[in-house]
Amino acid sequence: MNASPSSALLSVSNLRTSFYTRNGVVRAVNGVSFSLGKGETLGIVGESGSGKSVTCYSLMRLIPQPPGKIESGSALFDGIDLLTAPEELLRRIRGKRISMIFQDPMTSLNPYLRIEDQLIEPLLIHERMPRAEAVKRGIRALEEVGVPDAARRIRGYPHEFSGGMRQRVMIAMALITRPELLIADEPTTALDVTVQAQILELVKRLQQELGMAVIWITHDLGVVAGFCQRVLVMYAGRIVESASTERLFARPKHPYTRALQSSIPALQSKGAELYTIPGLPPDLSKPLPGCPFVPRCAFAEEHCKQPVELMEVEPSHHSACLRVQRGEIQL
Amino acid sequence: MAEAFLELRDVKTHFPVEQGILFRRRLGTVKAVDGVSLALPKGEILGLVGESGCGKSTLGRTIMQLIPATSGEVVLGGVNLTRLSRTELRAARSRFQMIFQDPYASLNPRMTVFDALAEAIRTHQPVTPRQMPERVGELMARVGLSPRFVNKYPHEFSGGQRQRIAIARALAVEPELLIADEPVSALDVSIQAQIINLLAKLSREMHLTMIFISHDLSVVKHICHRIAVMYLGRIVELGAAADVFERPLHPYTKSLVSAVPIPDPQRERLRQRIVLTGDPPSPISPPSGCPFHPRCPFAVADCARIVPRLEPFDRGQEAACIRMREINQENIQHPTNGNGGGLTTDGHG
Amino acid sequence: MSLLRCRTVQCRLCVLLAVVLCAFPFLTGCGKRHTRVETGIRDQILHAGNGTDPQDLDPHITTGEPEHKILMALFEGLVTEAPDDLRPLPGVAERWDISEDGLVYTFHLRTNALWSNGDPVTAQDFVNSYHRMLLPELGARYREMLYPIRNAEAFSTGRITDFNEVGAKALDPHTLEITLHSPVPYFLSLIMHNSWFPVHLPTILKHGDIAERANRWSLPGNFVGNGPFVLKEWKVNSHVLVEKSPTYWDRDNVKLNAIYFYSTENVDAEERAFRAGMLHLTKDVPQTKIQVYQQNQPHLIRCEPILSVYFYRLNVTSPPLRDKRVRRALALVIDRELLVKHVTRGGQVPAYQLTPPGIPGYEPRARFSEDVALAQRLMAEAGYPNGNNFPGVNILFNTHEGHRAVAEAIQQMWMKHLNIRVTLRNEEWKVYLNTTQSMDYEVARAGWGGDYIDPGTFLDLFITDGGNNETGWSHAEYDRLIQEAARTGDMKKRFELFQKAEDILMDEMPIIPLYFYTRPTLIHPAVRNFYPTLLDLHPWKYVYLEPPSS
Amino acid sequence: MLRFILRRLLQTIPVLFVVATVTFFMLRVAPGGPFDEEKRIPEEIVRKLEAHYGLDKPLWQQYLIQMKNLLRGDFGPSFKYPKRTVNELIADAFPVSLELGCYALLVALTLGIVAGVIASLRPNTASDYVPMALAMIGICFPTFVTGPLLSNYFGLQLGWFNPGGWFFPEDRVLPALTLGFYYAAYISRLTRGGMLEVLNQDYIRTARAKGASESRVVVRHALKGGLLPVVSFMGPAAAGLLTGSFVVETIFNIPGLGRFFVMSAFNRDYTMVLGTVLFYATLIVLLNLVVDVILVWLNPKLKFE
Amino acid sequence: MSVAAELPNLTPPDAIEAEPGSSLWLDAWHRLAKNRLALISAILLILLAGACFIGPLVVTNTYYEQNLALGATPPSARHWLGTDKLGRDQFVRILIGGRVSIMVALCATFVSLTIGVTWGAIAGFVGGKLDAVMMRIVDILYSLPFTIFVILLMVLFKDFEARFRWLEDYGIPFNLLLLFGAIGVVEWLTMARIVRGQVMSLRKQEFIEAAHALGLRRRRIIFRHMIPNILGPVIVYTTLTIPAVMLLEAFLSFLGLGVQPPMSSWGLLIKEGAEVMEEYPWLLLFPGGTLGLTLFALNFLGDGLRDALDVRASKD
Repeated sequence: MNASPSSALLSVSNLRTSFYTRNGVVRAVNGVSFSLGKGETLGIVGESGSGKSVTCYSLMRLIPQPPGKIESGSALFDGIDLLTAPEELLRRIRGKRISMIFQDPMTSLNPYLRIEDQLIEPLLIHERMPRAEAVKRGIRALEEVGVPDAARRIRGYPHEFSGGMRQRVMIAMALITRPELLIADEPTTALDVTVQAQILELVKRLQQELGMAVIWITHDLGVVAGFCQRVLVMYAGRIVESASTERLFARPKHPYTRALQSSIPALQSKGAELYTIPGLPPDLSKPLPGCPFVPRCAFAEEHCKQPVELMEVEPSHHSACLRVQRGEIQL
Repeated sequence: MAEAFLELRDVKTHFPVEQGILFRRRLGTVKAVDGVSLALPKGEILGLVGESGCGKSTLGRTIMQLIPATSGEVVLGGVNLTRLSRTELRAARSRFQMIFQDPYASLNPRMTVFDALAEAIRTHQPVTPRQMPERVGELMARVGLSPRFVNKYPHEFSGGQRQRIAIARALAVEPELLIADEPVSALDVSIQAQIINLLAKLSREMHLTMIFISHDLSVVKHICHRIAVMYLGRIVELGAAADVFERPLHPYTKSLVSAVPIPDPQRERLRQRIVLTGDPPSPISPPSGCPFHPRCPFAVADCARIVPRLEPFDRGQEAACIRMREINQENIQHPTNGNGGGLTTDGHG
Repeated sequence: MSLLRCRTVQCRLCVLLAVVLCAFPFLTGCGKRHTRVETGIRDQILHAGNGTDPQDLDPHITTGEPEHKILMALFEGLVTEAPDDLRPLPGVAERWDISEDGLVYTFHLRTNALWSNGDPVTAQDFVNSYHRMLLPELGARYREMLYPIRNAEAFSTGRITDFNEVGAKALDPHTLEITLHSPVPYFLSLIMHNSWFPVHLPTILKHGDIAERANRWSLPGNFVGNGPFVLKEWKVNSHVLVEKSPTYWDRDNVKLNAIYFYSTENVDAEERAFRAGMLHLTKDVPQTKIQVYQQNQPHLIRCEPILSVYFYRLNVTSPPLRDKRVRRALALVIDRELLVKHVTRGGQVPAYQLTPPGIPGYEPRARFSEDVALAQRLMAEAGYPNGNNFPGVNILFNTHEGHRAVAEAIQQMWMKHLNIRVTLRNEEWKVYLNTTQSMDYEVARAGWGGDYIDPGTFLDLFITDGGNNETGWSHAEYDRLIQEAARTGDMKKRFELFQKAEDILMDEMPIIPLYFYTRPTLIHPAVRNFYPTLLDLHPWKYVYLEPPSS
Repeated sequence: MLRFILRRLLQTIPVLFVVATVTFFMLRVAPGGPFDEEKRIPEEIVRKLEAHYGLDKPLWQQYLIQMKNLLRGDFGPSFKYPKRTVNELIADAFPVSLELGCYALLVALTLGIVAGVIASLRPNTASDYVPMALAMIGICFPTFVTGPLLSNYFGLQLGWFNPGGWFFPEDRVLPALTLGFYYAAYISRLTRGGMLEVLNQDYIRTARAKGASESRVVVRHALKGGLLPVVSFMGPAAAGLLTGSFVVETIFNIPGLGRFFVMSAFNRDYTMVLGTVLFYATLIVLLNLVVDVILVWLNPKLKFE
Repeated sequence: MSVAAELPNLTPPDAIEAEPGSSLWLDAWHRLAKNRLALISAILLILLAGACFIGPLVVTNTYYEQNLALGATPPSARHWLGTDKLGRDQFVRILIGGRVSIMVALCATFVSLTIGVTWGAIAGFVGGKLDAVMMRIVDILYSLPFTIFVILLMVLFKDFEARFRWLEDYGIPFNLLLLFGAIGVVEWLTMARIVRGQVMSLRKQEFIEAAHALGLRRRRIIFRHMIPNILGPVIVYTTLTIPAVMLLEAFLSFLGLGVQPPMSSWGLLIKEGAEVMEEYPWLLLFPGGTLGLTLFALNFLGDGLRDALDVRASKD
């Protein structure tokens, strides 16, 4: 397990979140533990359905309940357990000390309200700032994230903005209260690569200025490479590998990470058949006793079907691969 | 170059735009596609790359005759598609098909895979109900789906599988031209590769001509023979895939290449990016001269005056930039190394 | 369950909802108010339900009963009704002379009779009114009421154009002479009808043409009348308000200060209004409530017979009904006692003849009696033993809860006793009128009320080709008897002729009488001088309000 | 927008024209005339009356005259109320129906939206089932049941209100509730549907992530989008409400416009039928237009097409 | 989040046998069968309908037999739901009334589903001038005076009555056909509007574009691709209108169009019951309760159907 440094801003342990659907209980997050220091940048990588988004929504208690349910675990943020804190207290943290930006900037902004009203809402809610002053802050925040002509555009509606601009608005909105932690849920997946590059640069700059911690969720290993200090790789609701970015890329310690890395088109040479991971992620409504990656794993052996835990295999490098833990394979 | 199978002759697609809440005013026309000429020999895969809003999807739909072209001609295998009547066009559609970006939206949620594929097969070929399961099975096998799922609904599949179904549907009519509109953008990285492999394989096996639309250069370079880069309704660069990716001529292409994240922390940290500022300008009122000049790190005064045309550089690579030769001198002397990174620029970042 | 936890939005919204719901009663101020009935008694203001909305207050144009009731307050004819038995009392005419042969009536008008604008009411006013009434262009529907006047019919149908030839003359401002073309023994009763009321011609001419139906003289503000009350307000679908006239000659004996005539088309609403103390009087009582009132509050309800009959017309031209035996059979198997006791339930009187009881001097003797065995024999004789071969009949009625119940009951009786197929058809009012008129029916529901107290008003209906016959029935002897009765001035002889005619009618059975109407009314005990009358007319000048002493 | 409104208004002209024409001819073909009564009147009087109102002319002439009058906005005199014109009758009765309609609308919107919102917040729980069951009862029991019920209970048993009439301010309460309940039932269902849809949207999650309280999420973020279906429904519904309800007006003895719609048809009051029908058609068209404008105003994404 | 469904990691690849699942409707039926509330509702409705059509043949009382002397009585052992004013057994009358009401509901549903959906779909799909014209026609039909129209319908077709006499032997009076006609004319209007709106928003979906690209005929696109995707609102609206139509029938009967006594319908029974609610409350309570029960069942069934047809919602 991750040793939680005493300076940890957020420390999650053994988080389990399930969805009670008509077709059974889907264990979307199944025992996730990690911690995050002040000002640290953490990447969470995984395919869709791996539980990376659910993890973060669980922290903010934004899981629709029902059908979702946080079964167990704790998430200490500055001494407050986010998972059990009273609604009132949690609300004072949400949007004030922890902010989120979401995957789809097209749908995450309220189409019926002016940018202005949405942007300054955290200020009105949390800082009880007079409206005129909040608007001024809002315009400044828009300028900070590079929205041109902010004073005019703040009066506009979301549909008048392009996707990249909307995501900037989302970022401005998330950062307007100077939060200590920003959770970014695949904020660039729906965007052009050019815009993705812009957004990455922007968040990087703002993070340095504000000194906040960032959790960056993505399915693209390439994105975290230049951005995060540490990376968690998730698969089937569990963390399968955790390491500093450099180590992870240089010496992945889990076959899944290895496979993810290989399938990135940009890394592969032209003409050759691209590397692909065979098969599909497992059905989370069925019990998965052993390593969930077994059916798709090129290194799987019969004994991989027994339960496996995340373990430190090298200093501050954790892996949940039994064969790696046993030193049977080098990746 | 072999004889063109698909030829676009100065295709323009314009939409009238009227806007305003209180008072309607005519803001002019969106020149979504503004004079595109292209020729594809049979079997070629052309990558069409550009940011959203550059008109690449509109061009795809115009070729598909889903949107009428304002002017210009789309000639497919000698048939001018823009001149066909509705009935003729419907019959001709078996020759060209399209797959769409969003695998969640492009399949009718209330039709099983079988229904969707059978419908497509039946549209252009008489197949008896007895033969149908077999035909559907073949199709599914071809795109790598187990025929066992023939009676499932789209929502029961993952994004990648859905995209396979969509591809199967497009192939059901045995088309000669396939237009793939961002077929992998909505997919996980791990799935992207599968779809790209599949398309490459199919194109080889079926001798398909294909236009592969994407915003991500790194994706198209694998599968395409040539790449056309679009900006604001026009093609600004055209050339062999490897050339365009490794030695982009146009400043816009350069920035596209540099925006691709490199999954290597060290190299990623070292490289200097050309990060474009702002959005593409509104196609309603495109900038004068070169449409890219307001965002171009290499722009000079002339760029605002002169509308550049596609000009050949070398090895069949063309670009539309008046400073093409000036800014690429350096690159010729110092070829880029590796996978498209390491591009150095005049310092704008 | 989750509704009880109250920290979420739902709960706040619930509270809001509750507040909205609870706020309503407080909007009213909640204070105990005096009801309209109470304040009415204090101020002598009568609140009366008046049935359907009055169409017009022009006595020459209106035809309906609700209008007539209001017009009785606004106008006064030559003679007026006594409040208890409707016998003729002096009205504008102080006294009158009748010639020996009963053809010339000379009315001596009182000199203090004034229009509400102060003009005296003169004999010429009456002549002018008759003139207007008879003008062909006006198209007055009830102008036939004036036809007993000599040459009135000729004038109104355009055969003569000079009104001077018509038998109505103003001998001097206060003497009116009316000459009839034949004796009309009930003439004084006839002229109480609103078609004989005088109108103030200068007012009419001030607001338009004399024959203009849309002439707005009868609207509040324009209106000039000569009755005990004057028109104050007239709001469509709401009410008509009349106030005591300061110019009426007998104003000292008028006790009411005002009357509200409310349009009460919905009888249930009217009853609720009465119960809530908003009405002193109702026009009608819901059928199902009659017994309730009779049992619990008999002092509030009156259910008195009126001069109206409910009957079924038989289309004698339709194949099965051509046979009078069939018609009689149909009539004989209806259990009228059961019908009025359990279906109509308003104290109606079973009808075994056409003319209602109560006409002074006329005791109809043509009563038949129910006889199922006879009916079955008649059917057998007609070729339908036990209903065999009978093609079946259809009962047509206009859509109304009461009519339907009666039709359903009769359907059962016919099916049960005669074993014949009976179907029912209901039609919307105007369609029903159209159907009956074009004789496109077999059996049709009908009702008829007398305009004046005389058997002729009923028996006239069934003369050959009579406008309201609608049965296709024709009988030469019957026609002769009715015509002769019309020419006969002697009451006794006349009634004898009617008796004979009614005998024929009941033998031939082109109609099946069912029952005689009653007029159920809810009436507040404070209403005085409001008597049950055969025509359901109540001269308002006598009515007043006084709280019961107990 | 002006152009949009103008174009829509222009489009209504042919609609009104066709409605007027069809109504005119339907009326003339329908059996029974304005002068039919139980006591037949002689043929020649009928002819005189017809001549008086110009009904003796050939049908096409009557039609042309009628259309000409319509163009001038003059519907002519009513047949039932010979002393009044159709315009006067409508002008007298409409304010009453309008007032009642507005109160009813208020009741319907308040109750409907509140109930719908409550139901939508926790779908498939008691707080969803209870208001929705109430709404269902509201739909099942039409005004001719609820009207007398309210009138009996609040008017007679409790004595809070008059059971009928239209004289005092409090006389508005019961009819407004009667009419309002019926529409509230539909509105609550629509609100629930709309809110459920909106509450699943990403931007609601965004609002929650900002730390907005539940009530703020509902009122500020969800309601505007969630009410769109209600707004679309309100066009024809408001036209129905504002032009009065025959049933409610008879039950409570209200001198409103609703009675004319039914009674004028029964009376074959040709001019009045035409007047009310065109009035209603115009109102529908206008209210639909208003609804469209409101929809655009509520939803900035829409533009006037 | 997408949960990959039961997919084949561990199954042998040569298992070609197709997994179960068939047409949209059969599938919907399977899902519906799992929805307990909807199933109970469906069973209730079937029982109710069965009782209405078979019940009167079985029960000893008849709907027309009167007992005038008995009059209106509250429920008793002999008359389970009491008797009406003419002493007729209300239980049988409710059953027999159900026949007409159910037929009316079916007719209205049929009309609004066929004409309304088609009309709205075509207007919304084709758009432009055709849309404007079609929607204006709807506007016109909306505003025409319904009362007059019904009266006309009745009178104009009176002459045809003789030709349809034979139908009465099967218990379908000609009048009822006219009633269906009258309902048919108005019942599809709102549906057309709703469908049009839905179709317009659907028109821009990619799978519709894909259908175009396949070269499908427009008819097929409308009926095969669009209409199945708007069934949700269509079903909900239909269940909402059914009670309104049943009550409309009472009004039409008033005009002489619906059923003729002694036959009755729920609408008529409720209307009659409303008039005597103070004296004989059971005459309102039971027909009203029956209608209410039906509506509840319809509503749950409608919701269930909508969920069942929404193939996506079935797995989340």
